[in-house]
Amino acid sequence: MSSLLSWRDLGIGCVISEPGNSVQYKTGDWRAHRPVIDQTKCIKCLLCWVYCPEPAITRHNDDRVEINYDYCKGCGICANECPVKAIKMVSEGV
Amino acid sequence: MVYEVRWHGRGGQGVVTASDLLARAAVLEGKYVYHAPEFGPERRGAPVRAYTRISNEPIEQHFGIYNPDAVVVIDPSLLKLHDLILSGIKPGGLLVVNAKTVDSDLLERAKELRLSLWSVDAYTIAMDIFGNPLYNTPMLGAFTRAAGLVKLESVLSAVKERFRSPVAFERNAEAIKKAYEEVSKIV
Amino acid sequence: MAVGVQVGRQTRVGMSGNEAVAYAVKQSNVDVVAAYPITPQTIIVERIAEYVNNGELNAACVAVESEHSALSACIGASLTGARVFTATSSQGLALMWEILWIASAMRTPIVMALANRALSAPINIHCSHDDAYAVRDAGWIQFFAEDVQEAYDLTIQAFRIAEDERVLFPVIVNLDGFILSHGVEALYVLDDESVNAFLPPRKPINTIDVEKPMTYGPLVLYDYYMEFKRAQAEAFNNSYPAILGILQEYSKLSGRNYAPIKTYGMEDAEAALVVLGSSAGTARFVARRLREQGKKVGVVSLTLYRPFPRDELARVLRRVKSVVVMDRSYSFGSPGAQLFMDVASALYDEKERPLLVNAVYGLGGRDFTAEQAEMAFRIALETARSGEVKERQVWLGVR
Amino acid sequence: MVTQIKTVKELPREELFAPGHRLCAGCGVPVLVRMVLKAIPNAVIVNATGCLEVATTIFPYTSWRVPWVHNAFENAAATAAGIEAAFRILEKKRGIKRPKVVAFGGDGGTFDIGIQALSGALERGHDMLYICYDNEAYMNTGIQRSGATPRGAATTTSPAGKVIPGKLERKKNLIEIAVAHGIKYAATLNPAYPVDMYNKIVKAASVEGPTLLHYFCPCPTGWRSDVDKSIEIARLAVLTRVWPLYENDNGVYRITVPVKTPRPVEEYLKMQGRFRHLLAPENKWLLDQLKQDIEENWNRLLKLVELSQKSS
Repeated sequence: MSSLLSWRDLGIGCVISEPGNSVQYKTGDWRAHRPVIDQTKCIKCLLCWVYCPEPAITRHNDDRVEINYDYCKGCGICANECPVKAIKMVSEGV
Repeated sequence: MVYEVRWHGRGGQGVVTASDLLARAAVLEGKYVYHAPEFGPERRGAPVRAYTRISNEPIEQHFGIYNPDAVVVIDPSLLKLHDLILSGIKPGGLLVVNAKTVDSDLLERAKELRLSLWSVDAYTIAMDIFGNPLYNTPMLGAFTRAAGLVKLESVLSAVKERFRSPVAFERNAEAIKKAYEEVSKIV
Repeated sequence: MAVGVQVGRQTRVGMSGNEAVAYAVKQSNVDVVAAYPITPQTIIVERIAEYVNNGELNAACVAVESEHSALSACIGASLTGARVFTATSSQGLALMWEILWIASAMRTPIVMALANRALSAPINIHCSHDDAYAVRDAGWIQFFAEDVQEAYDLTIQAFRIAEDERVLFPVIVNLDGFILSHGVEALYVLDDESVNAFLPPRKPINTIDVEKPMTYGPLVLYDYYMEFKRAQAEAFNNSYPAILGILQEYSKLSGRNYAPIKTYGMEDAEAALVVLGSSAGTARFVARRLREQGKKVGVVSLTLYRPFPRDELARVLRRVKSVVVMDRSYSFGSPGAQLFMDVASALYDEKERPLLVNAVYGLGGRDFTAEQAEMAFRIALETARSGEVKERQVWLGVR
Repeated sequence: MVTQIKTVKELPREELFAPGHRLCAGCGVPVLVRMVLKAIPNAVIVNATGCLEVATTIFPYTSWRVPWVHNAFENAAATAAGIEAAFRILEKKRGIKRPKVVAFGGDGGTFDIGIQALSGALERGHDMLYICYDNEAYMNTGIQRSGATPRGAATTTSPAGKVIPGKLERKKNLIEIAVAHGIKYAATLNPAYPVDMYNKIVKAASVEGPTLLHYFCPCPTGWRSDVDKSIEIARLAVLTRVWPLYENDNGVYRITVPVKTPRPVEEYLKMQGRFRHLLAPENKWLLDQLKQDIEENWNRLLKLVELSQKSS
């Protein structure tokens, strides 16, 4: 948030009128480890997409999956659940 | 002038209904009213009171009735409680009771207070018509006649509105009319 | 159609306060009623259920399992854009308490009839104003009816006020338990067409809509909570002129005068009572008798309790010598009971102001008799005469 | 007819739950929410106070792309009931299209403080789906025991002490409570079984009337487990019979994921700090009780399945 609104700018009641605007809040910096997909190993089973709590895994039209690092919190569920071990957790470094 | 009535009976006898109906009948004649039940946790059988205040002018006072112009005793078993039923009644006021015969003590008290005392055998009327000791509407009929405050037709209109079932209305109307005719002035 | 005597476009009928409220709700064409029965309010919801089950009112009656759920359901229903009503009393309102604040902050127009009853313990089913007072800070507009007519009129006005886009706050219509809830009086009811014209269908601003999804009731932390409260406070205070306008409009329509406060004898009163609810009539009744004896007494009663009509009250009271503020409740450990504190702060900024005495009376249905009212006037007169407050707070009608 | 899927490939692509929420890494609840919104895109959500509510709507941001309402902690079912009743009458009066009302409550908001409102709503027959995401303690306020906390688990109000090693009481059976109301559909869910989960959600939503789903919700923070193991733990809960996957469809119980030979419960317990003390020899008595609970629940379920299938 760059600047906070004044009370005069608030809508009526306790409402957020912009659906899904949490996309403006990037949680990627919560991450200590980042998942990296080896697309050559990926079998497009979509389990990582299903299990991702954010969701931070994009499912493309051809069922190819891609990590969205803007939101990935680095929990590593995707790597743990990948049946072909196509996802590795890599340190973000300090 | 404000006319104030206090009703005595027992829970389950329709004491509150009698007062309520009187109030609604008076409204139909363009009068102002305040009817209030004395509510407690009492269930069937406990002594219950209700109050009706009737006036040609708007009524502002929202307190209980302590010096009634009239007292109606719906339940005969309360008649022996003279202090209770006569409490605060205005000298020269009206007392309408449900009794075959009025005992001499009560008659004496009524005379002392210069009350006009009317009685009706609502028990027989109720048993004949309802087969049950439902005294409230007969006593309303008796009061209507004794007090001459509201017209019998107004009372019947109020009763008709209250009892949506035609049978219930017919019976209650009959009881009211019978008591209206049979009630008689003792003193 | 109410059965009664036709007088112009209105009908003169006899009804109890509860019946009158239910009839007003029916005429207001409510959509959802969620309520839980509690003495002395029960007849209201019973009557509404009768209207619905007999096909006289097209509404949903949600017979919830508690008052907490009643108000919760009302908030949900109100967010859909529906016209919503509930009714409760005392312990029921206490159980709703948590949700009252949410209804107000969410700006959900809900109308509630509150049959005033004393709070336990000891348990009691009769009138005190404990319940209304206990929610005075919750952001609900509150009216007090003086008689059955007002209970009817204020219920209709409450819908219009609550739903007005300059207001959008829930509204409580107080009616004294038993005294008015069960008291039968003569009143005039409007014809349905007039009610419809005065109270058109609700036009909500935001509603739950799959096509336009919004988030209602988010978490607001210290970065924004105060701004939300400031906005709510401003909106609540700004509702005042809208309320005034609607009261005036209804006055014109009904021929019965509605304003935030009612006064009697205040043109020249030296001593006055300030009261709420059904005691107003009793106080006036006694004041008339005292004025016949040459005593300069007056009565001020509040029809609108929240937002508090501070300026109006100060205007009529500032030149009076002494005022007894009547509270049908007690506030433990406070400088006075609830209405007393309101009146005292309303007068504080005035250069001239009356001496104030607080009278606690009528708790748990203790009858507020003419004798008690007279006693209160005598205290006010004596205080005015001596120019000295003997006792800041008195209890009337207690052994 | 309800459309059931066979593989996750058939899951709708649309995401009505946005990223950028503040739930913990490895939290189990978003998997449920995403699935619900895929299965019921015309949902109106009512959310009881709890982690899900708090972390997804921190003003000025919301993760919800469907209408969403938070009222209070114990009243999600009542709020949902009000919305449902209102839409029903508005549909009749003004032709407004009625959405499906879905309520989310945690185990606190469902098993404990909210059970009265839930019971009332189920009894009144509102057309709504109630979903309990059960992480087996009050996680939002910092891991206090609930009526859903299993026997033996350590929480901050049932700590693994020297004398009392964790919670001594058994977990309530939510499905049976719900079924006792005579509702038409109730089922358990587990994130490790997404197809089963999706199909049950679709089924529950297709019922006209109240339905209930009970979701096993991994909570790495409250369970003191590794964040990447949430789904693995969830799967083990099923395979150890800790969390049987079953449904009650019109009075008939059916196990949807059969577990012929259960894995040892210890495999499930040892992955979670909240149970670790149970593996100490001195606490074997409590571990045995927990095991007995699990076995009793499973056997009871088998009986219910047999009984209800025979009588149907």
